[in-house]
Order: sequence, then structure tokens, then C-alpha cells
Amino acid sequence: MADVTNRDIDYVAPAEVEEEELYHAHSWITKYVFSQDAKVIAIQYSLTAIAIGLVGLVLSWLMRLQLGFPDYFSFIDAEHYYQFITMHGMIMVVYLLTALFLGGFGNYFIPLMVGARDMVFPYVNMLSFWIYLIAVLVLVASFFVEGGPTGAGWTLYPPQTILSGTPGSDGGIVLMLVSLALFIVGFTMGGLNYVVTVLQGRTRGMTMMRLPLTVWGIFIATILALLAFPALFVGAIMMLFDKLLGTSFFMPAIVELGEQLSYGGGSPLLFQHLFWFFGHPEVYIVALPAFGIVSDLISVHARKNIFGYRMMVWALVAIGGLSFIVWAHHMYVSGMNPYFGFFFATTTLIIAIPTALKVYNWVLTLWQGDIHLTLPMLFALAFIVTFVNGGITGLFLGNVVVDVPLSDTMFVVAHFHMVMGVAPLLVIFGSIYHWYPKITGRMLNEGMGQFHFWVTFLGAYAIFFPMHYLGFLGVPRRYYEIGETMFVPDSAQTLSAFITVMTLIVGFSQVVFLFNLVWSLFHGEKADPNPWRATTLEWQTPETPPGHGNFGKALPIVYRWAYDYSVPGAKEDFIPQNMPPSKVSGKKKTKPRRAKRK
Amino acid sequence: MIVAFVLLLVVIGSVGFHLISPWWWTPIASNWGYIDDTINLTFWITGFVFVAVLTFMAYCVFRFRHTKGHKAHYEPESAKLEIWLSVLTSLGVIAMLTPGLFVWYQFITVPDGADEFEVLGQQWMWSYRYPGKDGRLGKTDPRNVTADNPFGIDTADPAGQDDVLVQGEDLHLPLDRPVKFLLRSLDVLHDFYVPQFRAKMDMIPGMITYFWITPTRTGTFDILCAELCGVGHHAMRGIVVVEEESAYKDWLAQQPTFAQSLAKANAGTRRVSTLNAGGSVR
Amino acid sequence: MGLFQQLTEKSWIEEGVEADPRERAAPAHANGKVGLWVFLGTISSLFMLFLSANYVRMGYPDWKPMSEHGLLWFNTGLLVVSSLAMQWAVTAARRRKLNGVRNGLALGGIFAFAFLAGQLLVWRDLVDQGHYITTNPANAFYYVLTALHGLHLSGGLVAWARTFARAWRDHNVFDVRLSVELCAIYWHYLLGVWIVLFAVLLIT
Amino acid sequence: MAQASTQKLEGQTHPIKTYLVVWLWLFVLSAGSYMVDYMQFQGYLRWSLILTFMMLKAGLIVAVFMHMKWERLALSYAILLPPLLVLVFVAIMVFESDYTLLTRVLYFATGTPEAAGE
Ligand code: HEA
Ligand code: HEA
Ligand code: CUA
Ligand SMILES: [Cu+2]
Repeated sequence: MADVTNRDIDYVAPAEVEEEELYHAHSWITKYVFSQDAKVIAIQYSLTAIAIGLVGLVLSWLMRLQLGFPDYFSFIDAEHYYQFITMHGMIMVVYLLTALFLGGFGNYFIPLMVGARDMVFPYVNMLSFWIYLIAVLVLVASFFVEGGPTGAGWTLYPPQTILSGTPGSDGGIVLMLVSLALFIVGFTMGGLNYVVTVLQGRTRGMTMMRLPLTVWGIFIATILALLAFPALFVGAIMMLFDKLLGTSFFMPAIVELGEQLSYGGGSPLLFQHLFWFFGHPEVYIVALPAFGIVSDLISVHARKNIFGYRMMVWALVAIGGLSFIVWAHHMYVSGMNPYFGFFFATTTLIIAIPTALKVYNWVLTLWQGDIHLTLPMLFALAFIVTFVNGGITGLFLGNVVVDVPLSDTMFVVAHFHMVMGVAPLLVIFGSIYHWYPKITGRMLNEGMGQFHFWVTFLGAYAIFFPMHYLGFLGVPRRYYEIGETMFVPDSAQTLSAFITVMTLIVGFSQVVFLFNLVWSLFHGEKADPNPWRATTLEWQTPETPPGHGNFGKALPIVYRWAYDYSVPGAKEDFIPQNMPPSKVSGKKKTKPRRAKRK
Repeated sequence: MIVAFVLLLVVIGSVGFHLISPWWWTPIASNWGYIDDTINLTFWITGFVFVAVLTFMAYCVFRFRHTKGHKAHYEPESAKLEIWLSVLTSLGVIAMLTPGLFVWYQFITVPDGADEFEVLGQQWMWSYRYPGKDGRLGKTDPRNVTADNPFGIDTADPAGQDDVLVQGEDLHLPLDRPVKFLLRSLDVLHDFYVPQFRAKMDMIPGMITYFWITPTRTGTFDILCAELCGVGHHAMRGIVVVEEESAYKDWLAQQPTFAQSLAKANAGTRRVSTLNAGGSVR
Repeated sequence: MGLFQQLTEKSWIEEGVEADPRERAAPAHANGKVGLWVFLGTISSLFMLFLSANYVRMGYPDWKPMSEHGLLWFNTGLLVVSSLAMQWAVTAARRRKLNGVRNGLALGGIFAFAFLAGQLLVWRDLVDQGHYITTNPANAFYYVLTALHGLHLSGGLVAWARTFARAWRDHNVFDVRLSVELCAIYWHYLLGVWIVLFAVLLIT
Repeated sequence: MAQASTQKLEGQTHPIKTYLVVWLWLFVLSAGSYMVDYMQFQGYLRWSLILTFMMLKAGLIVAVFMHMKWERLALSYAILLPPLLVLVFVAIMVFESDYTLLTRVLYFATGTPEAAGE
């Protein structure tokens, strides 16, 4: 490699990063509204995501009311039902989880955890939020246009998405596609920030392998998102053209309700491939940050280093890479070239191996730990239970022949709620209990927290575990009502009603949680700057909540990895990352870092 | 203590629910018993791992929960353990995948001599077409669809004239003969799904998809649509009757052929139908 | 330190800060440059996916290739010159010649605008000839792909305008050098994309 | 943030000659792909040739003009690997497209190219 580029301007020695020009807010508006401070943006992102998430939650109640008690609620007709599931799915996956994990947690924790003052492109970061907000508003607007929001299912498969047999096929779908396109543009802006900040903004001594797994999870997820979202973008654009201009990208010759349409020649399967080339990485986009965060929660609250740190990082990278070559496992019964089944079943099951290693390492971290059963730890344990359950049902679906009878049944619904609806949400709750003290300076109320935990964990398990069995029976998903059949016993309806009741109970406990969030803001016990005695940099800030620029005058220097818990011989059972070796009297076997020459 | 107990309870409860649950597969009515076998195998392997991992976790929570003076052990990694675990997991995956792929090969390989017939999906009903005496289905095109030619059969294709059309009626299949379902849709995606057959496949406008089964049990079964196709999706039902071959033949003989139904339509409406015209394009 | 070494480091054993790869690895990178590279990765994914969609659609019988438009060769030439001019600006910036930077930027911008204008002309011509977007999937892809490319170039022109303004205001080459380099990289990239698109549109 | 450096400028700019040589190559390669068209190669040969020329050209541009050649190795991996993943998609799509076409030709009246010209 010829070394000929221009050192003078390209090179900023990490130790001098503190001299980096920092954005300064001059007025209330620029400080809290059009703020360029990643922490403020993070909170804006999170609040918006939670707000729209609550809409998704209410939609899930309405859907469940219909499924549990098919004849009681006349205001939910079939059209509404399909609109509800579509908006519920899309909101939860994209606008809640993706935005909350990357936009919310990413913005808050990346700069703090890598020891940076802020994101590298604060202005772009701010734009990212505002575009996201507009995307959300456009999405909400689709509830109010004539015909309502689209009812095409969150997978938006053409041709039905844009044909009149589907609710919301006029205004609703257009707004949905526009909103998605906006989301992608906004996300790309944020995503660039997260990636470049991790690569460039790390403080002195923070090597890649000293990053907390939270950062690794968000980092890899962001890379996935940057590469996968374009596929959705391409699909959305082409579908908009098909809808608005009458092109035939995805539309073959069609006779709709006896009438010939002017489309011809297009391939609906192409959309499905594009969608899942985005869609599968997308599900890992919401899973990988959860994987990362839960590793840290377990390690901190078990007072033990995460077991097999390197393996955890490699597994994240491997899962990320593999997730791009498994997409067609969502299309086993789509009528695609049947020989693809061999390839995709194999890659899909291979993904289970790195994932399994992560599960083992979480559990092995508990082994011989010193487990504090705090709320974040409880949520982490609950995550493992639900994730293992959901992951294992993924293995059923991944094995192509097994998927044939199960595909498009409630079994699939149960799988992805367990693994995506419940497991990562439990991590979100856990991390809110974990970091709330840092973000607000106050602890959340423990009693309400315990209530929230037990009801949510056991309740959600009771919702989705039995649902698998409806799938075994053969009850299809996306059915407004199953009605009279020859193969579904009446008892299945009782089960369905039970699931609905559990949903409402779990829903109620979320109200308690929200109340706790607000109540504790004013009345919560004042928090110690480092209440969990954790090692990572966000807990070492001079102020709580961290001030503008995060770290006071000098940036921290990092001397060790993020998991020095219970080091033999050390006085305390944790050694912060920025504690110099000279101040530690450990008997741990270490060697000083040396410059390795090639 | 309580936490460990509850975790254990979740595991026991799950297994218990599985054992006593009255909700399980409907009895199979096709040759795809292999699929059920693969599922059972998967259940055993994954069920074992589920119980093992979570019980181990509950034990850890119980055994290593915080007590005064207790300190965690410091152990960054153990390459040996991780290699062992990967190998074991890989074995588990191979054990599930290998039979799965063999069965998939059978699933996509239609045996020689299977009877072919066509299922046509449209919003929101099913129709069927049998090849008639010549054993061949006529070619089709959605552009040919008219009120008189709802299947869009190409009138220029001689193979199409004797095709037997079944509309607004139950589907009948002969017992113990392999049949290949050719699936076609006129408008949007649908999915032909009979729970007892264990097989299903999407139907895609602009393309033909297929699967094959051998019905192994006589009876009457529900046909469901398993791919969202608009507001009527859940109401897109049908019925399939599996019966002895002789009864099936009798039934088939009563159904009109394409040529017959065309003639009838022409006579009934006394107008020259524009056979070749291809529908009016909007 | 290689990627492999970095990822296999046993970070729990090593204490201290001596070995920060970014301090020795030469050269380190400006944030803007890394950001641009990541962004280019994203749009590569976008264009590649579009092209594979194009490929799929191309195989079906209703695809009727567009006749090749002579003006496109000329437009390609414009974009090449624009890219060259940008490179001139970079070279000048490296040699600390402010005038060269200004001239190069100005030329680059003008030719980029000319390219866009040329593309619009081709569009108008095609419409006049009855090649509407719905006439044929080949047309549809042509319009969508050229529009996408044009949009990206327009976005680049926004960055270009800011750089240009600074090059006129500031008198220190040093301050604009990074921006000029970023613009140039982006320009070359879009030239590359255009060449690929043109080849695809030509041969199909 | 840029540090004024006193470092010498020699050896930092790429000689104009490099660029000229690369331009020449780009020209040759373009001529090559034009020739493929001109000589009316068909089928897989046509495609593989055209793709090869395209890749070579893109590679040259990325390597020289966009300075990839002088970037850190890790970064090059990070940038070159992802398109490879997209290439898997492209490859799968090639098979898929053929398969769809096959079913159209087998079963549809207008599946054949001759019949398409309506
Ligand atoms: C966070 C989201 C998330 C995650 C992590 C996963 C993880 C997995 N998913 Fe899931 N999936 C979804 C979200 C997710 N999924 C969604 C949203 C859908 C439906 C979309 C729609 O149609 O609307 C879906 C649908 C879906 C399908 C399509 C079903 C269908 O429509 O017919 C398939 C099929 O292969 C599948 C497979 C898998 C597999 C194999 C994994 C694996 O990654 C799981 C790996 C984990 C484990 C295996 C558990 C831990 C391992 C052990 C404890 C060791 C034991 C293991 C062995 C013995 C091997 N999923
Ligand atoms: C992360 C994603 C996510 C989440 C959290 C949920 C949550 C829930 N979902 Fe949903 N669901 C989907 C993603 C999700 N879902 C998707 C993608 C589909 C497919 C759509 C389609 O087919 O097109 C779907 C479809 C779907 C169906 C199938 C409809 C059908 O096919 O006919 C059903 C039916 O019961 C259902 C029920 C529920 C219930 C009862 C809840 C919850 O009530 C579960 C219990 C509640 C919680 C665990 C707490 C959640 C709290 C919040 C969301 C509040 C905001 C967050 C904070 C305060 C941090 N969902
Ligand atoms: Cu037809 Cu659903
Ligand atoms: Cu998937």
C-alpha cells in the first residue's frame, strides 16, 4: 500500500479530540427543540417512538378484541381489522423498535460509551430526527385520509396492496410508502453518524475490542440498516410508480373483479425478494442492539465479565453478515424457484449457531456470578427465556418442509412476537430501568417496577406461548375471523379469548410503567452517579445527567476493556474503564499494551 | 429464590402445556407424514435444548444469587468450552436439517404419472380445471378472460376445448393417486391451503406455481386462503372432497367442458361472443 | 494493525493505552471522508438493487429496449469533463493554488449542470417521440434510474455550492481542501454509476 | 480541527501520468464493451463480457480516482464486502427471473416472445 495521502489534514490524533469544535446552543429553542446535542436528539427520538408505539399497542388491543370475541365489537369490521394489523406491524417494527434502538439508544449511548463529546455530524443528526418526525406524522396522517390507512399487511405485497380489494389502496398506501421513504432518508443520516462516530470518535485507548457490547450491537445493526433499507426504498419507489403512474414493475396482467387492468408483464415475486432482502436484516436490526444491551445488563448485574467477549463480537458480525443471505426463508411457500429452498434452509439454520453461542454465553455469564436480582437483571433473564423460546420456533420455520404447514399460520405470529415483540421489548424495559438514573438523575420506583415486570413477562408469555398451538391446529394468520370450520375445535376460541384477556392485563401494566416514568421524574429517589457500580464510560461522567459535551474538561482515557468486574485481588468488584493501572492493585494476569508492529 | 422458582415454573409449565394441550395437528390426510415426522424430530431436539438451557439458567440464579460477601468468579473465556458448544449445536442443526432437506426434495419432485389439474384463485373464490380426455390443460391468458370465459382459456389451443371446468362447486380428488396442483391467480396473491394435506403454496398472478400430494384418506376438508388478498381474505373458503376413484370419475363426468360451456353461453345469450378478442383493456 | 489482529485481540489481558491503532495506522481519516465512504456504500446498495430489478424485468417478453439516444454520449462526455475538472481542483488544492481550486470547481459545477440539462433534454425528446414512462418497462426503468442518478448529482451540487462559496470567501486553501476532495470523490463515484447505468441502458 | 502541518508536500500528489494511464484504460475498456455490442455477441458470453468490462472499469475508478488504493485496509474490507452480499441477491434474482419466465412460457398463451407483441 503506497502511503501517499495527505497526513496533514486527514489526521486528528485521538488524544486531541477534546479540541474538536463543539456545537453550542444559544437559546432555549436550539437547546431543546432544534438541538444538535445527541442526548437531546436521543430523547426526542425515544419519546416520539414510544408515542407512536403506544398507538401500535392500542391497535393490538383492538385486533385482539376482534379475535378473542368475534361477534361483540361491531365497530371493528374486516376492513378495519386489516388496517389495524398492517399499521400495528409496521409501527412496531419500523417506527418503534428501529427508531428506539438506533435513534434513541444509539444517540444516547454511542458518544457516551466510546468517550466522545457528541456525534461527529451533529447537524445531520438533528436533521435525521426531524425527518423521522415528519415520517411519523405522514404515517399518522394516513389514518385520516379517505379510505383510511393501508390494509395490505406490513409486508405490502403487490398486486393487492394497490388494488381496490384492499382497504386504503388509494391515499393510505401512498402515504405509507412516502412515510417509509422519508424514514429511510432520515435514518440514513442518523446511521452515518452512528457508524462514523464508532469508527472515528473513540477516545484515546478505546480500541474496537474494548467497546461495550451495547455499542457493538448498535454498530452492526446500523451497518445492516444502511445496506438493507435501500432495498425497501427501491421497492417503495417502484410501487409508488406502479400506483401513481401506472407502470408495471411489479404488476402482471390482472383481471380484477371481472375487469381487465392495463398492467402487464411485471413480477410480484420481485417485490417479495426486495422486501425480504430488507425485511430479514430488519428483524436483526431490532435484535442485535437488544443482544448487545442485554449482554451489558447481565454482566453488570451479575458482577461478572461477559463470558467470551470475543465470541460475542464475532457472533454479532457473523449474524449480521449471514442475515443478508437468508431472506427467502420468508418465501418458502411463495412460489419462488423451489430449489432455493435448499440454499435458504441451510443458511437459515446456520445462523442459529452464532445465535446459540450468544445464548450460551449469557447463561454462562450467570454461572459463578454474583447475581443481583435488580429490575434490569430480571428483564434480562426474561429476555433469555422468551428469546430462546422464539428462536427455537424459528428453527421450525427455517427448516423448509416444516415451514410448509406452519407458514402463514398463528405459529408464525407467535414466533415473531416471542422473538421480536416480546424479547427486545423486555430489553428496552430493562435498559430503561438501568439507565433512567443516568438520564434523569432519579431512580424509578421499585414497587411499580416489580409489578410491571411480573405482569409483562408472565403475561406476554401467556399471550404468545399458547398461540403456537393455534398455529399447529392450522389457524391462519391475518384472519378477521376463523368462523365455522371442520378442523378447529370450539375450545380454540376459548384459548383465543384467554389470549385477549391477557393482552388487556399486560396492556394495563404498561400504563403503570408509563406512570412510573413520569412520577419518578419528580418524586423518584435521587440517584447516585453510578448506582449499579458499572465500568463503562457513561457512568463516569462528572455530571448526572451528563452535561453538554459529556465529559467536562478532559476526555476520559481508557485503560481496559469494559468488563473488569470482580477482578481477583481488586478492592472494589468493578474497575471503571478509565481507571489507570497504577491505581489498581489487582492480581489479574495482565500485560501492558505494546505497540504491535507488522 | 422466588425468581429461580418462577423461571423453573415457566419451563415446567411450557412442557406441561405441550403435553396436555388438546390443540394439536388435525389428523393428516395426505402422504406428507414425513413432514410430521420432521416436526416431531425438531420438537425433541429443540425441546431438549429449551429445557436444558433454561433449567441451567434457573439453577444459576438460585445458586449464585447475591449474598453478603459472595464474589463472582473471574473468567473471560474458555475456548475449549465454546468449541464444544458450537460442535454440539452444529450437530443439532445437522440432525434437523438433513432429513428436512430430503423431504423437501420429495416435496418439489412430482412423481411421474401424477394427475395434473388447476386451481384458479381470484378475489375471493376458488375454481378448478381438469385436463379432460386428452390429459392436457389448454394454455391461458388473463387477457382472454370474459364473462363467458372466466378461466381465460386460449380458444386457439385445441388442448383447452375439452378441459373440465368446475366453478362454484366443491373440489373432488381421487383417493391414493398422486395429484399435482397447478396454481394460478387472476388478480392478487392467494394461497391454496388444506390443513389436513400439510401442503400449501401461494398462487401468483402472471405465474404458475405447484405442489403435489397423494390423498390418503377419504373425507371432506376445508380449503383456506393463506395469503392476505384483500378484505375478503378470511372468507375465501372452499371444500375438498376426497373419495374413491369410481365416485370421483362419476362426479367428473357430470362437469361441463370448456367447449360445452361456451356453446351454452352462446346459445343462452344469442350473441356472437368475441372468442379471441382478449378482454377490453381499461 | 490488521483487521484480523484487531478483532482477535484479548482485550481483557492488555491494560494501558499505548497501542491505539489510529495513532500509528497511516493515514488516519477525516470524519467527513469516512462518512462519505459509508454513504457511498449505502447508495451502491441502492443502485445495485435497482439494477438487479432491471435485470429481472428485462427477461420478460414485454420488454422492448429503448433506442439509443445520441445526446447521451455527449452528456457522458460532459460528466467526464466535470469529473476531470473536480480532479483538477483537488490537485490544485494539494499544491495550495487557490486559483486552480476556484477554476476547477467552477468548471466542474458548470459541466455538472450542463449534464443535468442534457439529461432533461433527452427526457423531453423521448417524451416527444412517444416514449412515455408507462409505454414499456424499459422506459420506466430508464426514467427512474436517470432520475435517481440526477437526484444524487443534484444533492452533490448542494455540497458543491457550499464548497464553492467557501472557496471564494476564504483565502486559505487549507480550509476548503477537505471539502473539495469530498466533492471530487462523490463526482467520480457518480460518474462511475453513470457509466454503469449507461452501459446497462445501452445494451438492453 | 485540521492541524496545520509542516509536512512536505512531495510524494503526496499522484503524478498526472497515473491519471492519464487510467483514463486510457477506461477508454480501452469502454471500447471493449462497445465492441461486444458491435460484434453482436449473444447469451451468456455477451453478459459475462459486458459485466467483466463493467467491473474492471468500476474497479479502476474506485481504486484510483476515489483513492481506495490508498485507504486503510480495514476500511476497504468494510466497503467491498457489503456489495458482495448484494451480489448474492443479484445472482439469486437471475435464477428467479429464469424460473418465472419458464412457467410463463410453459403455461401461458402469451408467454412466448412472438405472442407478446400485442
Ligand atoms: C427480532 C426478530 C427476529 C429474530 C431474531 C428471528 C429469528 C429467527 N427467525 Fe424469524 N421472523 C421474524 C422476526 C425474527 N426472527 C418476523 C418478524 C417474522 C415474520 C414476518 C412476517 O411474515 O410478517 C419471522 C418469520 C420467520 C420465518 C418465516 C415464516 C413464514 O412466514 O413462513 C422463518 C423461517 O425460516 C424464521 C426463522 C427464524 C430463525 C431460524 C431465526 C433464528 O435467528 C433464531 C436463532 C435462535 C435460536 C436458535 C435460539 C437460541 C439457540 C439455542 C438455545 C441453542 C439451541 C439450538 C439448536 C439445537 C440448534 N422467522
Ligand atoms: C415489535 C413488534 C411487535 C409488538 C411489540 C407487538 C405487540 C403485540 N402484538 Fe403484534 N404484530 C407485529 C409486531 C409486534 N406486535 C407484526 C410485525 C405483526 C404482523 C402484521 C401483519 O400481519 O402484517 C403483528 C401482528 C399481530 C397479530 C396477528 C394478527 C393477524 O395476523 O391476524 C396479533 C394477534 O394477536 C398481534 C398481537 C399483539 C399483541 C397482543 C401485542 C402486545 O400487546 C403484546 C404485549 C405488550 C407488550 C409486550 C408491551 C408493548 C409496549 C409498548 C409497545 C409500548 C411502547 C414502548 C415503551 C413504553 C418502551 N400482533
Ligand atoms: Cu385469497 Cu387470501
Ligand atoms: Cu427472517
